[in-house]
Amino acid sequence: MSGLLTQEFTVNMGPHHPSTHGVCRLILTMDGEKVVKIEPVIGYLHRSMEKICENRTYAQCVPLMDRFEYVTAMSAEYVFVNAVEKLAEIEVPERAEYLRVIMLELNRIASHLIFYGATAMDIGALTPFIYGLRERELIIDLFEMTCGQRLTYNYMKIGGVSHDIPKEFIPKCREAVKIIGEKMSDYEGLLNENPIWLARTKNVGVLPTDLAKAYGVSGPVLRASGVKYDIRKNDPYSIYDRFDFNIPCRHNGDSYDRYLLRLDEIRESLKIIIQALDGLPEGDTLKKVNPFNFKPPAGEMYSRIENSRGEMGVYIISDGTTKPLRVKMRGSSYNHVQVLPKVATGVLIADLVATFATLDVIMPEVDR
Amino acid sequence: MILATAELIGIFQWLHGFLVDLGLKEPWLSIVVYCLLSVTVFGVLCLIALFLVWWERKIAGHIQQRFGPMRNGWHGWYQTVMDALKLLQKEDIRVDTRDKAVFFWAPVICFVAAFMAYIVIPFGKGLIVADLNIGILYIIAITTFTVISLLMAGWGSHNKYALLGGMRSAAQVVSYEVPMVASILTVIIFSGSLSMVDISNSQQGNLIFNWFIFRPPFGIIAFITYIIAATAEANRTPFDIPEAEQELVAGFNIEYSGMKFAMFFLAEFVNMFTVSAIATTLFLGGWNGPLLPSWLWFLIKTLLVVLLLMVFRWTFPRLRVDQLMEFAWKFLVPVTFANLILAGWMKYAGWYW
Amino acid sequence: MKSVFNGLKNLIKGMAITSKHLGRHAVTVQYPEQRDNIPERSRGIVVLLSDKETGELNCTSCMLCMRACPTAAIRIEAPRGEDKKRHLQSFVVNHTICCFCGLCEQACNFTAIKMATMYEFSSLDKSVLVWDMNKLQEMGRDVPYEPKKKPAAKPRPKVEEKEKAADDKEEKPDTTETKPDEKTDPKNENQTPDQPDEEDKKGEA
Amino acid sequence: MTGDELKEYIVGHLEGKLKPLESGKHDPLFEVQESDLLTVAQVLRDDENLKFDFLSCISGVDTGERFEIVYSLASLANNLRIDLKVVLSREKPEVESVQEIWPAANWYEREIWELYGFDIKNHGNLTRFLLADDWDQGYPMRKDWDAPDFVRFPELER
Repeated sequence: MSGLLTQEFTVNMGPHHPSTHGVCRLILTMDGEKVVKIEPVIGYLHRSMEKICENRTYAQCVPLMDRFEYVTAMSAEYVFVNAVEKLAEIEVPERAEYLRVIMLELNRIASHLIFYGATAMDIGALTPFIYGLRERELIIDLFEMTCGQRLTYNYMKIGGVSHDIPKEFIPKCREAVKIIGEKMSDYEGLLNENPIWLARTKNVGVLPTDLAKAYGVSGPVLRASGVKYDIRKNDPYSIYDRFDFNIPCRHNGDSYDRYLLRLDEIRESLKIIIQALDGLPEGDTLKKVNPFNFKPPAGEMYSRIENSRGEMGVYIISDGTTKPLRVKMRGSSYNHVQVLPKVATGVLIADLVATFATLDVIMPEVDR
Repeated sequence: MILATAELIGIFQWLHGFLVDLGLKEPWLSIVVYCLLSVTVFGVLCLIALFLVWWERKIAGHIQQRFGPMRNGWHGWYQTVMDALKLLQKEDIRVDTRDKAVFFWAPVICFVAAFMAYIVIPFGKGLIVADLNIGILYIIAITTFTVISLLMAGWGSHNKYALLGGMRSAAQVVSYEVPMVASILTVIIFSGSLSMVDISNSQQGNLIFNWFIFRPPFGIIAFITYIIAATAEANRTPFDIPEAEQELVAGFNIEYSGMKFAMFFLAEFVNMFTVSAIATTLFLGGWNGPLLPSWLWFLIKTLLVVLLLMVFRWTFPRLRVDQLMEFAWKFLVPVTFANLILAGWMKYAGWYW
Repeated sequence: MKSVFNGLKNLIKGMAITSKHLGRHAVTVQYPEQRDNIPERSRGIVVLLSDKETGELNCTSCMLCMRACPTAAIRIEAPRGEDKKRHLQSFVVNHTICCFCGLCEQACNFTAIKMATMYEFSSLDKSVLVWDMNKLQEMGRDVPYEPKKKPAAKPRPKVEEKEKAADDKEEKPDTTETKPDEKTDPKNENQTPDQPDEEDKKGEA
Repeated sequence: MTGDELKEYIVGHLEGKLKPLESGKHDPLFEVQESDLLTVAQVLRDDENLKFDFLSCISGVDTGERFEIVYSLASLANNLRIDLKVVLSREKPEVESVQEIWPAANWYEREIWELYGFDIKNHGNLTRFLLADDWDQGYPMRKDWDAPDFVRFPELER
């Protein structure tokens, strides 16, 4: 084929391409089907959240955090609230901590279910998407029952959680956990051993350990590359040190490993939820903080948690007034988009889509 | 050429007599009769295509534990009719930089080619427009026209996604033509004829065990390879890379809208019905079956094959383009040719028949 | 050869899973005719609640909700009258910029504002979604609620008020709203909350 | 290593190059001179007992009086965390790029260049990506940034 004269051409993939998960735009230079160069263009969802935070009181920032990462809004709220609580040294009631863990883990499962569906959809299987959303709906119903909203919860408050759970929450939650546990065999049966799925994901988009570390890749993507690092275990926040769960870890760093790892994480999260439900104490759920006059002492800190995509952090500087001086949000997708050109250059366009899907990027986290 | 039909013979005789009474003479008589037949087949096929669109949506809905269309009529039975009407009213958006003639003719060719195959497909005992003695060859030739139209659509749209889709479809259809023909040839070895009617007739009797699919092992292997190749031929998942909506957005038909899009869309479903009808005729005994009228048997069998293709689509992920080609050339072609040669040798040696 | 059969087996396994669902009942509902149950706490549109007996608004124009709102969707005008009390003149909720966070409901001490479970208020005209006081009151007429604390119809000693509030809270542990430092009871007009900061909302965009 | 040990170790190891700040609440926070940044970063990454090979985040800060840039670092191998702060002059804020040490810095530095206007030396790819391509309204994250009319909503200013 060396004698064949070919010409590279540019394809604009996005910002409203079906498989760029929101409004990411990739400028691809292609040689036929082969991607020669990838240039991610972000910023289509830029809402200058960090600037808005500087003009809001701490309590008013929390609903904004929902918009930072709307697939796992609980964790986005939690990371901010957690940082403020650490700054102001507020003791959170025990029950509230348990509720937070339950909500965070439920939300992690919901996010992984979306990942499962969306990835399958990007690789061409349409049905898993609906199956994933079907079980996610159970979780979303639990959230709505508790805090009244399905997507942007505003559940975490500085000093606790906004609502105690209703009576029927615990039986419904146990039922949802059971159903999801049962449906896992369906999910795995559909894709895990499917030869087409294996062909499409095995050894596709391999992210070596060194590259992953260097580019600040975190969460399931990092663990699939062989680094057993989970902030829930390594730097425990909230009450995660009380629960017994494993950190799944895989070593190939390809799309298939990233996919399997997330299914494993669903199982671990189910374990945590059951333990948290068993140990749920009675008591208050909110330590009273005046939202209008809440002034954490001056200071600064970087607080990080492990959300479903990786390390989510917030660098917060308080100058002792009612409004934060600086809120810097760190979303793991930012690094995942950044590493995409390193992983996916030189592959076919279909592999690019598979890689992008298993990196599990969500754009509001990137653009903020 | 057979005009007389088992069930509908009365109507045709009446029609024939009516036209003769009008004073029509050959060749005009034949022309008018064939025109009427074609229009009938066309109408029936349009209905079938509309039905298939609805059915696919229902199957998809039920597989995914949804309802699917429910609004228009009982379980939305005329939903697709309304969709077609809607598409008719839509603005026909044309890209300024398109290649005008190519852009216009692509959907037309696609549509026509999809329907032309039905000239030789026997819907029932004697229910055939024209029983060509090279029937199956004619079908293979005519269905390949589709690829030209897809390539034209890809080129004429002046869109890189569309072009990629068109190129993919050309590569795919041409590659899968080879194993498809090889598995069809296995059947021709069994039957000894290219005529669709002869093939159907040779599967008559003995309940269902005369069907070519039950001639182990060659029949079943040929059937499986044919179904795989046919799925690719009809551009359906897991071989739907020409329109791969997650990669190429919609592939070749990305720039088409309104009725032109509808023509591609209907042609796709007609193609699906075509490959299923061929599978029925070649492997599943055609119209043969006990008790029920022949056309009903044919329809039931064909729809079952269509159902299989639909379950494929709603279960499997999509193959990558290079894997698709590798699968065709490195796996399907050797298997089908080995199957063909062995079957021919067996027949020559007279071990079976 | 083995891998071919294994692959085929797994393909069929996948198809068995999807076919299994073919006969099952749908989990979705046909939306306009059938509806899912909306939980009590669901946060829909913002309404103003009225006293069940008198039909008067519960609002005491303390402006807490207006201060709590992160998007400035609530606009209250309540100038002081001759009796030095605030008189509610207009209460406008702009639902086009409301982010349904529920902070106003949590800030209110008199169960005057609530996010009702109603939804479906889309319209072609944005101005339809800016609701004034009458509309808000009308929408909130039939919304069931449990009063946190009775609006002080007539001045009472301060201690009593606080005890009452404490009692109410014990009865209903759900109400986890915060008690602001500012004395917002109407009888303490002299210590009404500060006007919201006239902050330059530069980062609004 | 606990926080205090870590603080002692780093201060002892990088004598005079960094000084711990009290304002850091949860994890150790150090102030580094801009000129020392690269050496300090190199040591932090390569020292066997530290191995800060994971750059979590780079935050630009405008306190109103001065500009700062904060590097949040984590060590995956030794499970440690620190923050590094560099104070920049308000007149001519510029800082060396740390891309050589942590490639992840690329986009974070681009973002800071775009939103704060700090000059990142030796970055190589300082192009707009968060703001509009034709943005010419200054650096929006600075405290003294005056919002242009088109981003103001008078009805929101109560």
